[in-house]
Formats: sequence, structure tokens, C-alpha cells
Amino acid sequence: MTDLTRDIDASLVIDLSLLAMLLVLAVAIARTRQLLAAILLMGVYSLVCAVWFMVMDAPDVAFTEAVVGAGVSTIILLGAILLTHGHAEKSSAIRLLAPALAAIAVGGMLVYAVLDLPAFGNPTSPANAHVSRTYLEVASNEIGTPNIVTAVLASYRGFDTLGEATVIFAAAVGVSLMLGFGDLSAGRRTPDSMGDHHVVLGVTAKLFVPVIILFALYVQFHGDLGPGGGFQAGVLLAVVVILHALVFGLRETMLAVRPGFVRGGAALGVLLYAGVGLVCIVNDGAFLDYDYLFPPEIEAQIPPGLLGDPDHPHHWGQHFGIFFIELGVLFTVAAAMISIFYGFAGRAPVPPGTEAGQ
Amino acid sequence: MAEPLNLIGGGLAIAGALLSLLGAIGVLRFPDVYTRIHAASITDTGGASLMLLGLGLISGLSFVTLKLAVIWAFIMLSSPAAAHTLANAAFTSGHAPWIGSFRIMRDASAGKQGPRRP
Amino acid sequence: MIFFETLYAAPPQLAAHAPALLVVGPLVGACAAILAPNSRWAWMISVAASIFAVWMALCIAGEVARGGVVDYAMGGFGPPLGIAFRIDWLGAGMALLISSIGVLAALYSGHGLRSEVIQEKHNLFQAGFLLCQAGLLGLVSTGDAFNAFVFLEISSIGTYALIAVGASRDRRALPAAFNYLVMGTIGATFFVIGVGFLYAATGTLNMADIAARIATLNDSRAVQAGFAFIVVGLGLKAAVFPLHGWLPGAYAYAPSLIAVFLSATATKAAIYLLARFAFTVFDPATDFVHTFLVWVLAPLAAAAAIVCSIQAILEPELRRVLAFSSVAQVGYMLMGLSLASVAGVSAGLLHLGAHALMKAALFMALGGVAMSVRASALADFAGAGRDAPWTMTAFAISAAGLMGLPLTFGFLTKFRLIEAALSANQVWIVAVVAVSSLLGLIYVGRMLEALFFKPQPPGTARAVEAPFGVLIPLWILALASLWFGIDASLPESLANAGALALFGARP
Amino acid sequence: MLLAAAIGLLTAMALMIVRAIMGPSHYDRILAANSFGTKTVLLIAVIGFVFGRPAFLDVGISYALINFVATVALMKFFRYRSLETPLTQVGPRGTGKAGRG
Amino acid sequence: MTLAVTHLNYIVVVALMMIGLFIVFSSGNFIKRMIGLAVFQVSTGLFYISLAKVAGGTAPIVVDVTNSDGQALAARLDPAYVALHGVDGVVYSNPLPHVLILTAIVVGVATLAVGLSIAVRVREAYGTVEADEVAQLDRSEKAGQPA
Repeated sequence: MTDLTRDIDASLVIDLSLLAMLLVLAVAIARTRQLLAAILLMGVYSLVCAVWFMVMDAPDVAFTEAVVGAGVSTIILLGAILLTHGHAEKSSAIRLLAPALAAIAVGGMLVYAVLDLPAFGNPTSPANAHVSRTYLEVASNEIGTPNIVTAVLASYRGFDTLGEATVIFAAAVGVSLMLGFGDLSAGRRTPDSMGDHHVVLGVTAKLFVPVIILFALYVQFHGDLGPGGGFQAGVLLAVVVILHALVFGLRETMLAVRPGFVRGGAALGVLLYAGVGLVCIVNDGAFLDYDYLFPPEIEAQIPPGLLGDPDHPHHWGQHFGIFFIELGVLFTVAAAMISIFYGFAGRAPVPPGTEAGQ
Repeated sequence: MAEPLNLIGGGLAIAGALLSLLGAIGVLRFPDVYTRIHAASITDTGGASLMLLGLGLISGLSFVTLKLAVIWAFIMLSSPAAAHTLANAAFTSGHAPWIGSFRIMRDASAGKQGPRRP
Repeated sequence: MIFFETLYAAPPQLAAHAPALLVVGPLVGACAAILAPNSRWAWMISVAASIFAVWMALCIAGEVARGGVVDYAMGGFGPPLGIAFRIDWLGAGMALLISSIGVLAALYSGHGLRSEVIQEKHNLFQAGFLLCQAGLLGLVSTGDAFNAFVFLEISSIGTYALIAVGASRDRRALPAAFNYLVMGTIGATFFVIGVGFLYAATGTLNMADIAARIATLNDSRAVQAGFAFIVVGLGLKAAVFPLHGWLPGAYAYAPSLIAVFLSATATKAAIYLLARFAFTVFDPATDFVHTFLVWVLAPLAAAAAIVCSIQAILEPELRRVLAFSSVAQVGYMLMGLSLASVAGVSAGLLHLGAHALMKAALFMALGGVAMSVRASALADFAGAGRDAPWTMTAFAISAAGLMGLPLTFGFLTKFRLIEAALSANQVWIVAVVAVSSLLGLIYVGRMLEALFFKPQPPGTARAVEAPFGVLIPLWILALASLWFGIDASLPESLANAGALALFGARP
Repeated sequence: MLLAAAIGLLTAMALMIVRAIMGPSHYDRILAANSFGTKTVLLIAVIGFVFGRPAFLDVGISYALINFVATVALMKFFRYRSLETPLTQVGPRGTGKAGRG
Repeated sequence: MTLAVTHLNYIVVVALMMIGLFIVFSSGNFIKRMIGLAVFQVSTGLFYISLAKVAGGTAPIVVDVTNSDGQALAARLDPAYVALHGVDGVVYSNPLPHVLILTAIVVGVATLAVGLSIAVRVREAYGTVEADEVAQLDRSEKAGQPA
């Protein structure tokens, strides 16, 4: 029993100090009018959140938050600032009053409700006892992946994940509609590097590119066993391309990874995901029911116990179903993130003070 | 898991954390960007090396050790490169070091991209 | 309902998977539109995917007519472990409405896009449109609270950019789209917070399971707060007065294809979800839900019907008049819901359908002449009725429905609403409907007067008749609202069955 | 003991946040953010050991990578006001040699 | 333990949500609003993950209790507690909110990207990303146009 309390204390100390940092950071973000500082602080905020997710036993979420919040979001925000302004105007005191009241009203409602929830960490609270408990008990048998989060994500709630891939696909479509795919036309002037040549950076980047790709593949295929999966790996692959573009110039990167290719990749990823579901339908199962991924004739020829538990013959389908949909997520996410980056990085900034349109 | 190795590992980890802490104090107290970069980059790599070595001793030889080594390699690669890039960018964009003007700076300011202040 | 029961739309093996295919069809269509070689292909894919969705919606309606409720377990995992679709008459009706409007909008887009979106972006645009359609169709068929959030976002995220594309005609589309994005995202996040509270209290995300477990938890403050957040979040999405600030700009400046589709479906889907939560997940008889319906929703709906009608009267820009009128009409639907009786909800739903048909036709007619009249003010459209009689007659028919002229669909739905209000002893709703109809008479009259009776101002472009490809979907909509004004048995039985399903009874 | 190390790291991180908020120049902020990132990677590693699940170092590895990329992006932003400028030249296509001079 | 202690986590998360919402509402700058929106959305994630924590639990990735790591993990807790709340000898935290928040984070970055791209276009069309100035420009344009 003493051991239990010690363990909680350990996590509680780290937990609370991280939350204190988050509060300080959030206030600082609210106060600063320099958007660059706000972006940096936002990146740090995401990072603290990621560590906090680790402390809360959510390594998958921490992984995503670290690569998305601290990595890709920061870069997208920087790209947006480059195309707009670096400063925010000061809001008048009166304009602050109504938002403050609104926030306090919402906060009051939340506190009122939150105090009625079961205590933090309660193992018997409804949230932890009902459906989730069942997942923990049956998932490793039914699905066969040690990572329960992957099992729920890809199989039990696989339809949500199809939606998730679609959302990021929709975002890529939206950004492309707004900003285009980045301009690769020959006459376009690339901004001047002022004669600087960062040799150190070039060499380091060259070392990093293959290593990140390798690591992304590890994350992709290790997602059944540990934290990670298609989404995180997709972001990492996009980060490789971003790094390449940052160091060697966008033009060079666009010649290697063509915008048209990227645009199709996002659609193909979603198609692959939906296709897995449709194959299951063709084989008489429900949509995304990987137990029916293979027709019974093929399923019958697979020796039982080839993968996982011999008592559960459908593991084969589940394994391959998850493999394919994670691949679909990988394509979609990587392609969508790259096309979003191309959109922002490839757009020529309008000189300050000019008003286009009209 | 041998107990002494755990102790040594824990000690190394604490030493690494202390080094990081020292570096953080330096970053907070030092007068200008360059001295702060100095404080941060040295203690980042040093602290990380000590700490990862300590954790490696605790984990024993396994897949985890490999991951620790990979992290170590990345930090050793990226932290100096980032520090270099940062100092380079700060210098070429015209941040004058607090310690005042010296020859390199004069040479640089003779060219196009020297610091604006002497 | 006999019509649907005898409907044999597809072989049973296919019909069994209709709920999944309903969503996946447009989704695959969106991917295909991106990969399509040119804009003509993208358009054909868009039309084909929309028609496929209608087909699937008909299959579902047939299944519902035969079996009451269609359950479909995604991935073969039954609720509460997996995500389950649960489609009753209400969901089936909404799916039919959304997918049919989708087909008409897609048909219209063949011509409608040309003048508003540059050729290279047609593929992207059609993909965004299909994604939005897939999201809305999923929203009305899912039985899982969190899955509903995902579909809410799928339908929204593409939409924000699609609205902003209207900047090629009027740059105000950009801030309007941004405003919509911020408000919509806050709304969706509130919805997530609300679902989080429900999850914390019940431990499940399946709506039916939540409903079963919540029955004993009505005193829980977490459940009450969950309800409040869901209502505010969906209220933002549904443009419930006074959370409607984003709507006029978003609808008025969007490309006409998007204005047509969104005005007919987007707020409606949010209202559907609101009704689903208020009546099926929560019990409308519990104190806090009842208080909300009677003391919050009803007054706000009435205020919307009156205040926004006045705003519509004062508004000089034609599209914004229609947008304000949309908020006012949302007020009618919510007044129906707030009665919390089968008759009231049924009247609200009937009005929802009627308004979808009318508003889609109105925006489509405007889009049809917008190819020649590149202005936004009402005065600039003066005389368009004589120059483009076919287009503007359809406009006039739908506008007549909007103000509730007898023998139109719009009149019937208002009549049903008044009936329901009287039977619930809510005489003040009758008064509100009367006043608001009077105001509606003014703004519709003002529009029609300008279009048909005012001389064309000198120096403006003459309106040109919309091309054939626009007139066909436009007249389908206009004739539908005329026909349903005379014989409304089909929509009425659908609305009735939907209302009964909402209260958990079989028709 | 590892908990003590974690707390030491947390303190260092808190100091870095102070520097990131105070500035004064943007380079100070980038420095603080970058160094904060390195410390975070270490903290993630230590936490894995404190909670007995050291296998989750993947998160730390990926962040060590991302941190580098983000720092390059930030540096480019401040120095060149552009994300598309090449920082070093790739030689004739195919050789891919880092530029010199 | 009193309510303030057992629910401290939730209360801090609520405060973070309030700050995020405040940034969105109070700031007229479009980019700053997007940052506020991101803070708000991430804080919602914190709320869900708070719900998912089980005292003494570990990440929901199955641990083999027969090997040394698993035994070390199991040895940290009271056997009675493990028997009551554990699965196969290990207490896990709740995986479901993790899955939901993974989706929510993706939705968040998607919203951020689309919102920023619209903000960029606003800058190109109006020359500013301040809501007040944009509204001002729209008003003056309206006034300048003969009705």
C-alpha cells in the first residue's frame, strides 16, 4: 500500500509541476503581442502537454502531440506569419471585458460540473469501468495487438480513424484551395539566401534525412507493439521533406517530391483505407470488419496460430487489416502534411502595406 | 539488475540533471545571446550524455539501451548544430556580443553583414 | 410510408451495407475527384457519387420502413464497444433530404462553378463538396456521440475553405469564412467537452447506451453540464439566435454551389443532432431538459423569428437577406422542437424540409443570374425578373413559399406549427408566427418588387437567363415545393415518423 | 533517485520557460525553446524509467528529431524571412553534394 | 482528501480552457485567434486524458507479467488493489480517451492549417489580419459604393 502512494506521489509531483508550467505558458501566450513569441511559447506548451500525456500513461497521445503540436504546427504557424504580420494590435480594455466574462462563465460552468466528477485517478469511475475495461480485457485476444490503443483505434473504432484520415485530407484540400500547391514555375524568383552557406547544417541534415525515414518506418510497423502508428509515422515522413526543403530549398525538394504526386498520395491513402473496408464488405463482413478481410477459402489455408493465439483464427485478418489501414493513414497524413507545408512555404509573400484584390 | 549499477546509474542521472540545471541558471543569468548559447549547448550535451549513460546503466543491455544511444547520438548531432546555426544567424543579423568589439567583429563589419552596433 | 415499404432498391446483400456505403460513397468520390484528369471528370464523379448516396438513402428508407430501425455495426463490433450506425425514420429522412439536395447541387455545379471558381481548382472544389456531403450524411446516421463529432468536423473543415473561395467574387468571403471557422470550431469543441462529461458520467459513447445509463443520473451536475455544452456547441453550428453571427456572411459570400448546399443542409444537420440529444439521448421530461426547451430554446427561437426577419428587411444585399431569413426560419424549426410534443416536433421537421427546398432554390436562382449580374445589392438585381423569366419565376415560387403564401409548402408547415402550438396551449407562438410571417411578407415582397417591377437601373448589366443545366435542378426544387404544397402526404408522413422515432415510438 | 533527477530537470525546464517568456531578443527565445526541447527529451526518458515503462523512448527519439527541424525552421524564419530559401546548395542534381563557399 | 486536492487536475485544465477561450475572444488578430483556438483544443485533450488516468496504472500497452519488467511493474502496487482493478495482474490506464484525443489532435491541426490559410488570404486581400481593420475596410467600401 505504501508503494502505491509513493508511485502516485511521484506522478503527482511531476503532474502538478507540469500543469503549473502550462498555466504560466498559457498566460504568457495570452499576454504577448509578438506573434513569434506566441508561436514559440505555443510550441513549448505543446511539448509540456506531451510530457504530461506521458505522465498520464498516454504515450500514443504524447507521441502525436510532440510531433504535431511542437513540430508541424510550429512550422505551419511560422509559414503563416511570414505571409502576414508579426505583430498583433493591442485590444482595448473594453474589448477585453466581454471575452473575460464569457471565459469566466464557461469556466464557472466547467468547475461546477468538474467537482461532481469522480476523484482524479479513481479506478472505478464510470469512464474507467464500463467500455474501457472491456477493451482491456478482450482486445488482446480479439485483435491480437499488445497496444490496446492501436487495437481500439484501428479496429474497434476504426471508422473514427477513417474519419480522422478524411479530416486531414479535407484540410489538405482546403489549404490547397486557398494557397495552391506551391509554385514551381521556372520564372519564379527564389528568395535570396544573402550569400550564406550553412555547411554544418547541410551535413547534419543529410545525416538526419535517412535516419528519420528509418525511424518513421520503425514507428509505422512497431505501432502494434508500442506507441506509434500510421499517423505519427506519417508526420515524421512529412518532417523529413520539410527538413529537406528548409535546408536545401523548396525548389529542390519539389523536384524530388512532386506536388502532383503529393496531392494524389493523400487521396490514395484514404482510398486504401476505405478500400480495406469495402473488401470486407465484398467478403460478406461488415464495413472494416477485418475478420473478413480474406475470403474464407484463403483464411482456411492459413495454419492456425501463425500469428498470435491459436484459439483465435481471425487474428490473421485483424493483423493485415490494421497493417493496411495504418498504411493508408501513413500515406494520407504524410501527403496531406507535405501539401499543407508546400502551400504555406511556396506562396510568395505580398509586400507589407499593399492591398491586393479589387 | 545489479544494485550497484542502479546506484551508479542514478547518481549519473542526478549529475546530468544538475548539469542541466546549472546550464539553465546560466541561460537565465548570462548577459547576452552568445553567452547563453554557450551555457545551454555545453550543458545540454554534457547533461544529456551523463543522464543517458546513467539510464543505460540502469536498464542493462537491451533494446532500450539502443534507443538511449540513438537519442544520445541525435542530441550530440543536433544540439551543437542548432547552437552553431543560432549563433551564426544572430551574429550575421547584427547582434553584437556583450563582451564588446574585437577583431573578428571588425572584419565582419567591414563586409556587408556586420553587426550594426560596435 | 407504403411507398418505402414496397421499394425494392437494391439486392439485399447490398442494401444490408447501405449505411456504411451511404458515407463511403461520397468519400471515395472525393478521392476520385482529386485524382480525376480534368474538371469535367470531377463533375461527373461528383454527380455519380451524389446519386449513389441517394440510392443508398433510398435503400435505408426501405429497410427502415420494413424493420423500424437500421443498426449497422462498423467493423462488426456491436455497441458499445464499436461504432454503430443507428438510423430510424428521422435519420433516414435527413439522409434522403441531404443526398437529394446533394444531387441537385452537384448537377447545378456543372455550370455554377464555371463563373465562380478557376478551372484548375474545380477538382479540389468538387472533392471538398463531396467531403462535406459525406460528413453530413455520416452525422445524421451515426449512433456514436464521438463519431458524430468527427463527422461534424469532416463536414466543416472542407466547408470553411469552400466558403472562402467565394473571395474571387467578393473578398468579404474571407473574413466571413474565418469567422465561421472560429465559431464552428468553438462549437465543435464545446460539443466534445459535453460528450466528455457524458462519457465521464456513463463510461460509454454510444448514444443509446448513454441514454440507458443516464436515466438514473439526472441529478448529476456533470450530466447537466454535458447537456449545456452540447446544446451551446450545436447551437453555434445550427446558428441558433444569438449564436448566428457567423451565418449571414458565410452564406452570402460563399460560392453559390456552397450557399445552395449549406443553406439547405448544414444547419439542418446540426438541428437534427440537437434534437437527437435533447429527445433521444436525454429525456425531454427531465427537469433541466424541459426547462431548457421551454425557457431557453422557445424564447430564443421566437426572438430569431422576429429579430432576424427585421434584419432581413433592413438589409440592402440580396444574398444577405436570404441568409438572415435562414436564421429566422431556424427559429420556426426550433419553436416546433421546443413544444416537445410529437405534433410540434413533426411541424418543426416538416418546416426543416420545406425550408431546405426553398432556400436551395433561392440561392440557386441567384447563382444562375449571378453569372451575368455581378453585383450583390438588391437594387442591382432590379428588372432581372423580366430579363430572366424562367430563372426568376422559380425564384418567385420559392420566395412565395418562404413567406408562407397559401397553397405552397411553406404555408402548410406554418399551419402545422400553429396547430401544434394551439394544441399545446402555447398561444404566444401563434402570435410570433403571425408577426414573423408579416415581416416575411415585407422582405419577400421587397425582393420580388425589385426583381419584377422596378426598372433596371441605367449602366448595369442585364440579367441573362440561366443555362439549361441550372434551370433543371432549379425547377425540380421549385416544382417540388409547389407539389408538396398541394399534396404533402410524403413529407408529412416522413416528418411524423421522424418525430415519433425521436420520442422512441414506432410509427 | 531518478525522481530527484526528474525534479532537477523540471526545475531547469521552468527556468528555461522564464527565459523564453522574458526574451528579450527572438534568438534568446529560440535558444530557450531548443534547450527546453532537449531537456524534455531527457525528462521523457527519465519518466519512462520512473514509471517502469522504459520502452516508450520512441517519443523522446522523435522529439529529438523534431526539435532539430523546428530550430532550423525558426532560425530560417528570423534570418531570411522565408521558408523556401536554400540554406546550402545541392550540387548538380544527382550528386547532392553540400555547397561550399 | 478534500475536493480541491482530488480534483486539482481538472480545475487546472479548466483554467487552461478558459485562457484559451479568452485568447480567441479577446484577440482581434486572426493568427492569435488560431493560437488561442489551439490552446483551447489541446486543453480539451488534457481534460479527456485526466479522465483516463487510473491511480497506479500504467500505459495501456500489454505487459507480460511473466517477465522481469512486468513483475517489477506489478510489485509496485498492493496485490489486493491489482486483483481488484487489474487485468491479468497489471493495472492499466483507460485507453479509450487516448484514442479519442488522438483524433481530436488531428482535427486540431487540420483546423489550424485551414484557418491559417484563410488568414493568409485575408492578409492578401485586405493588407491586414486585424479583425477591426478588416471590418473598417469593409465599412468604408460599403459607404463608398452608391447604394
